[in-house]
Amino acid sequence: MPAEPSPIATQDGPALEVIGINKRFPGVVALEDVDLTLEPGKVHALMGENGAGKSTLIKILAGVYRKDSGAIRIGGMDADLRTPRDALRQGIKVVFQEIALISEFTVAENIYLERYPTDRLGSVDWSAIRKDAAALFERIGFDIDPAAKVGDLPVSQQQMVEIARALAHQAKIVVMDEPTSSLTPKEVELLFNVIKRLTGLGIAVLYVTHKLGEVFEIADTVTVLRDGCRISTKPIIEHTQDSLVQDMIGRHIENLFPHSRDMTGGATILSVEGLSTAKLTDINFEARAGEVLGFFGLMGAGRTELAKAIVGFDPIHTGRIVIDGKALLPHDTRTGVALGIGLLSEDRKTEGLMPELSVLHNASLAALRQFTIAGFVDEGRERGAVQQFIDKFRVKTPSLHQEIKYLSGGNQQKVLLARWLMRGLKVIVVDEPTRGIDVGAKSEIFALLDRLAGEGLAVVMMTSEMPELLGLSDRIAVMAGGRITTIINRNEATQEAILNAAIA
Amino acid sequence: MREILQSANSTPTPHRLGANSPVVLIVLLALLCIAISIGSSRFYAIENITAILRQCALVLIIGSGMTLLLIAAEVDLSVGASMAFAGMIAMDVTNQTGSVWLGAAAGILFGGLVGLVNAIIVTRLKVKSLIATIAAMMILQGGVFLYSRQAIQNNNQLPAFTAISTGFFGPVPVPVLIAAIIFICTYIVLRHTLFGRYVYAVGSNPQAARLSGLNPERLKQILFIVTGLLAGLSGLILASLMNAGQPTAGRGFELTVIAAVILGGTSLNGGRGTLLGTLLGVLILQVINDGIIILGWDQELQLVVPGIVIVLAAYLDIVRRRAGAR
Amino acid sequence: MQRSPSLSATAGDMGAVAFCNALFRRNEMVLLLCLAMVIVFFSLASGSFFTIRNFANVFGQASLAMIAGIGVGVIVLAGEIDISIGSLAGAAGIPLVVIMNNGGSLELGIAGALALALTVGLVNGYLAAYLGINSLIVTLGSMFVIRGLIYLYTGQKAIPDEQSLESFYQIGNGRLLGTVPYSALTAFALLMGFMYLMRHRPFGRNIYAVGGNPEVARLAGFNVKGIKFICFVISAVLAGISGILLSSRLGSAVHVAGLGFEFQVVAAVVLGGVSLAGGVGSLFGVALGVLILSFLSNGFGMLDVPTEWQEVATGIIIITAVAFDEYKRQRK
Amino acid sequence: NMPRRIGYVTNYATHEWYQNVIKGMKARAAELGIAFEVRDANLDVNKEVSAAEDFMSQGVDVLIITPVNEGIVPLVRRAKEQGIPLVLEGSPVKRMTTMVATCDYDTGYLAGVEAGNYAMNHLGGMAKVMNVGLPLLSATVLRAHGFMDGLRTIVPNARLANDIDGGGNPDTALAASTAALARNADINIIYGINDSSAQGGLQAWKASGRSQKNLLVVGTGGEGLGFIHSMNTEPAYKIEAAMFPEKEGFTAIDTAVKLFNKQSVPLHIVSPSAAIVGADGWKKYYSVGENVRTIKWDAVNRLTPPANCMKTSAPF
Ligand SMILES: Nc1ncnc2c1ncn2[C@@H]1O[C@H](COP(=O)(O)OP(=O)(O)OP(=O)(O)O)[C@@H](O)[C@H]1O
Ligand SMILES: Nc1ncnc2c1ncn2[C@@H]1O[C@H](COP(=O)(O)OP(=O)(O)OP(=O)(O)O)[C@@H](O)[C@H]1O
Ligand SMILES: [Mg+2]
Ligand SMILES: [Mg+2]
Repeated sequence: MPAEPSPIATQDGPALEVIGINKRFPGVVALEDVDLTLEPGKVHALMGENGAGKSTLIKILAGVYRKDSGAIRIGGMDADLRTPRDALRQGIKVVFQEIALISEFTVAENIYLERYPTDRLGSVDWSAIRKDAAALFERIGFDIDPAAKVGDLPVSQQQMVEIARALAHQAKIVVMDEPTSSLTPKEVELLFNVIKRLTGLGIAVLYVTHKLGEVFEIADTVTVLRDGCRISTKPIIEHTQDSLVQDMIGRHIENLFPHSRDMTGGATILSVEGLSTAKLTDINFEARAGEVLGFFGLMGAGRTELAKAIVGFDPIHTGRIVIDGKALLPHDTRTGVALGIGLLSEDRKTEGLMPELSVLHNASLAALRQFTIAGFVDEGRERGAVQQFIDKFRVKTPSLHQEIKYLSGGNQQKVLLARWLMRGLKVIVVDEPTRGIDVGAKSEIFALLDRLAGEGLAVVMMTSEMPELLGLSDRIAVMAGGRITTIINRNEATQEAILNAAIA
Repeated sequence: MREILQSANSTPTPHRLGANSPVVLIVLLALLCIAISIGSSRFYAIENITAILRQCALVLIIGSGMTLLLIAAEVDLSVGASMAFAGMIAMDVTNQTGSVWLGAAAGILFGGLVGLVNAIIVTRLKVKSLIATIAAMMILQGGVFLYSRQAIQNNNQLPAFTAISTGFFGPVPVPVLIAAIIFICTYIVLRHTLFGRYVYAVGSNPQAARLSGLNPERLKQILFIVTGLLAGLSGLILASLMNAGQPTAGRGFELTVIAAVILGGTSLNGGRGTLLGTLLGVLILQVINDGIIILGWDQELQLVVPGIVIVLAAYLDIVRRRAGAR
Repeated sequence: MQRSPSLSATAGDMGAVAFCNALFRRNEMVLLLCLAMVIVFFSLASGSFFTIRNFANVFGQASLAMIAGIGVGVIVLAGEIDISIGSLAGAAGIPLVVIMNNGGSLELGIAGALALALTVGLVNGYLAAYLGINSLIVTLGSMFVIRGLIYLYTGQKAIPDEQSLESFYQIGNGRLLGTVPYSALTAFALLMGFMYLMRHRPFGRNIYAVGGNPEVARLAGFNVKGIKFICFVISAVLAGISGILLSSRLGSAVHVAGLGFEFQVVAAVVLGGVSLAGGVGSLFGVALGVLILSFLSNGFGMLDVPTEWQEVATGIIIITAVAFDEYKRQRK
Repeated sequence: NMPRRIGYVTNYATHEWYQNVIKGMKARAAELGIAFEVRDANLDVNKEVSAAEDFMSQGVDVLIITPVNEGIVPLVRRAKEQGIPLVLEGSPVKRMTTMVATCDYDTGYLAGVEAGNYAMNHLGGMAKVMNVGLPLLSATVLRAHGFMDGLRTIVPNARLANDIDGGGNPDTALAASTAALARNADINIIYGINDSSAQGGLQAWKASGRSQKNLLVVGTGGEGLGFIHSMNTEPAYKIEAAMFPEKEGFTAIDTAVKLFNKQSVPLHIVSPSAAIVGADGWKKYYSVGENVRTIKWDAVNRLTPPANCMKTSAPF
């Protein structure tokens, strides 16, 4: 790798070519004859439904998976990417969906993880690391303390560190797998500036996202995958939102945000009175049967804290949570679930999935009691019920017995949603329910949430997506700094008013 | 075309072979039995089989509890020391009260108490169970001598006390019967009940389990106590076998149990494992032990051979799982 | 807990108060304090404790666990574990003594012992790192196998050193100026070397990274298997060195030498604040853990505390220390 | 001229044998007005060396050690270099000055002779032996050899049918004996190299459902209460090769005093042993109260040990 930053000597021709790549997993064809060409200095977006094979393709480029067949050329030369190290040597830097940092190390050390600057003796040159990291952040305008421990930073800042790392390594090709899924709008803007800087240096960028808006903002070209096959590759200017969605899911989405309900709502089901925790102060609100109550806030506003507190997952200092007239025991998820409140966590991996267990057992966990006779599980009934949900949500899995860790992110999310829906709830709290989910599934989940509200549930939705918030909520609560700053009805809500309340 | 091969989707198989299939172990066990019986005709003698089963019983009783604990991603290394202490107490109380029932109850309850303390240290003080139970092992090993420096003999020579281990129920030795009952119960609980499912869930992801309305701490506490009770029961049987409470009994027993459970394919990281595997693991290790003596080999091999078998079985498990994942 | 050196370096710029605060938050400081308390307590309780001779004794006695502890510390920091070290330390004496008994020099004997340790390390490392078998299982297996082979080879007897080489006696029993045991100097030199490695060499940092998050390390292009493999070799070789000193101290290759040594060392490593999950802790902490346990055992002896109470007390101390660590972490 | 302080590093303080050795030492030291301290190696020779080191730096006048094994040779040298007299108890090592111990071979031999007599009278002159042994220690191997040799003086065709490693503790002995009995149950004498081994062997016999009618069990050591209890309650447990740990401790202190006064002592000071026969045999040497036994010094002192053992393991 070159030691000093300099624009990549752009030779003519593509930076990277993927030719006819195939990859199978047991029971799944993840990629079939996929071609892809990245041009230097251009942003190439990769889109597709959940499970379309995007992450698989990226992992092959990163040297994590090996392709079954096909070829990869970098700068016109055949490249053999057997390990992540090979990929890095060839100038491919991948920013993964999951944060890939050592949380015990400082920010600065993480940035130089792959290749420490050393002194004459070959010892790690700590002062150079610190200075270089500070200089790098200054250059790209990130406001992060290089001496902070990564584990102490919020997820969004960790993401920024990841991206800074790509810059520090003189990559020729930068691949990003859903980098904005936990960034604030401001940070997204920063990221886009960084991407422009990258392309300015002649770096080729492969950008994976589920957010249509972003694609139109930064991509030059879009490739769409569906079920492991390349459906189309076009310059972005030839696409409209509709045509893109059509390519991705093979149909039109008439109305992403169905709103079929009477907005007046019913009786109060959930009421939260004077709730305070370490991060929250004096939270009061009610959620009614048949409504979607949306919570908006900037990153760190405290929505996740609130969600965890009201289902009894986190301890609370003061306050009362009442569900359908009965008070929840604080810090006790069992009464919560028994009273009919459940949380779909934003953090799938650590608070949702049971990785070693099958799709079946993951899905039925919360509702399992319903399928028991004197403590014994009636496996036939259980399977039948889960199968229904799997079919209804169109979860892609080779079998009910597949370990859930092998499913794509979106499909995992659907299974986790099924976990709650199988157990008739009164209040469902969903935290960033569509994080990492494709438009098709998104519309299905929206329809589902809408229908659930229609059936008399109270849906409490924490989200950072403005369209989602405006499209689905009946009322909108805005949080800032651990407080609710305002609660407004949807028909009174404007984007501006909400953002103002969020900054307050 | 690339539609997912949804075959299994429509044909639900109740107990899926493959991921957890014990084929390797069954083959291994069969090979061992054949090889040993070729070497010595005494291997299949009723008496030898009874002896093997009686040895298995002790390991299997604790192993049943330990399997559940390991699936729930915890471990208990204090069982060996707890056994010795429980045996001493059982014998002592029997001597004091003249009642074998009271003695047995005291021994078993003591085991349960140790389990409870382990549970509290692990779930409340959040000390990793590996460390907590090593420390508990040290404390018990020291403590047992503070309780009594001498072995406690069956002073009243109550035959009922020795009958716990040497009696027969029909053709079946009592300890084997006890082990069988415990094994079947834990098997059914783990395989077919809500509780069993929760054990896997908690072992796989305790946070997610809690969000789903489970109480992982409570469940782990129950498992520690159950394992403790079973260690107490094993201690009682061992004391009965020796007709005395011996303070040094059961040293290293924890490693035997864990070796058997691991051999049975239970993951040290939680979320994965079966009791059938444990049963096979116990059988294999005891058959090896017995075979070495039956064949008149150097008894030092009782360390070497199981050492190799454990590593080999773990390796074969990896190979099989990889093959299954292809 | 372990902070990266870059952070502790910046601590120098802060004011004195802030500096102390930063230090006292660190695990090593707490351990150092514990060690000081142990020493003060026994000095007050027993007249013969606080003497140069006694301290020299303790450092000499601690050196075996210290050397092996460095190796176990490295392997635990890499996210694996090695419990075969006790058997290996016992085994290392055999080639050493047998070679000398057959007329070989001490150097040749040591080479033989190290070759044995290296072999075990290579095998453990291959099985655990490359074949991917859980390291607890692998080293549990090799712990059994090595001990069994020792018994088979020795017929369960000690092999005495028949040549009575003076140099062999000196490496484990000799003292610099009649005071400082050579074994303590060896341990200190190794500790310094490995502390430098773990803090300031890229390879040491890679070990932390691999232990902290192997998946991340792999994605960062590290040869995770290779690094773990080398850590197994390091751990085995250090256990071998510890075994060489042990056999000199015992003047023979003793078949039961090192029985239970692994528990002792792992306990010290954990007491020293190294997380069994990997990636967290420091070798300085390990050294303090070893010293605390050694001073405790020495002091208990001075006070005539019976063994059984010592065992109970050690168990309680370990639980308390780890629980306190956990409490601190959660409060943060 | 009395030493002020004597330090004793024992092999395994939690074992009844050593507790009774310590009891004998304490009693004698108290009688002579010597300060006496004990440390326990807990079967770890490295720990033993450390404990002895600590004693030396604390300045004891005489050191007594029960070697865990031969690993204390360098320590013997260091004690010499520092001029600290050293008495070994139990087993010898190279370069030692003196050792107080029973003769393992002779002890087994005496019991063997008695076992032979018993076999002639009660077992129809047949002797098929299972040795619940401990190959780990040369001393225990010698006991078994002595037993067989003594037995053969009476029953010339006595046969060692099963020779197993019982680990010296009751549960391992039980497990190993169980398997060995399944292999070959054609035995009528169980010999245990210590009391736990004998008990483990007997329990395995009982667990296999056999009667004790035509069986003889011989234990070794007379370590604590266990053998007394067994002789009282188990019909087959008829003979004990007693080694009187209290006496050994007593003699060790006396030897320490002699060394301190630079008197010359033999390399091996033999402590007496005897074969105790029958349920009432033990009453000659011991009385038993509430969980303690008391040695009858007169009877034990009347035993005159030989000056030299018939066989020893020490090649020096
Ligand atoms: N290690 C694996 N083993 C088995 N199947 C796998 C594995 N990894 C991915 N798959 C399967 O391959 C297919 C493609 O998955 P991939 O993760 O590439 O999808 P994706 O396009 O990134 O989806 P998402 O948008 O949800 O992240 C899915 O059906 C998934 O279940
Ligand atoms: N496990 C975690 N590790 C590190 N930082 C975290 C973690 N959980 C939450 N945070 C960070 O703590 C801050 C407050 O969290 P909280 O989740 O309550 O806010 P939020 O409004 O829900 O924001 P978010 O959209 O990040 O969930 C956020 O910046 C969040 O990223
Ligand atoms: Mg993906
Ligand atoms: Mg959130």
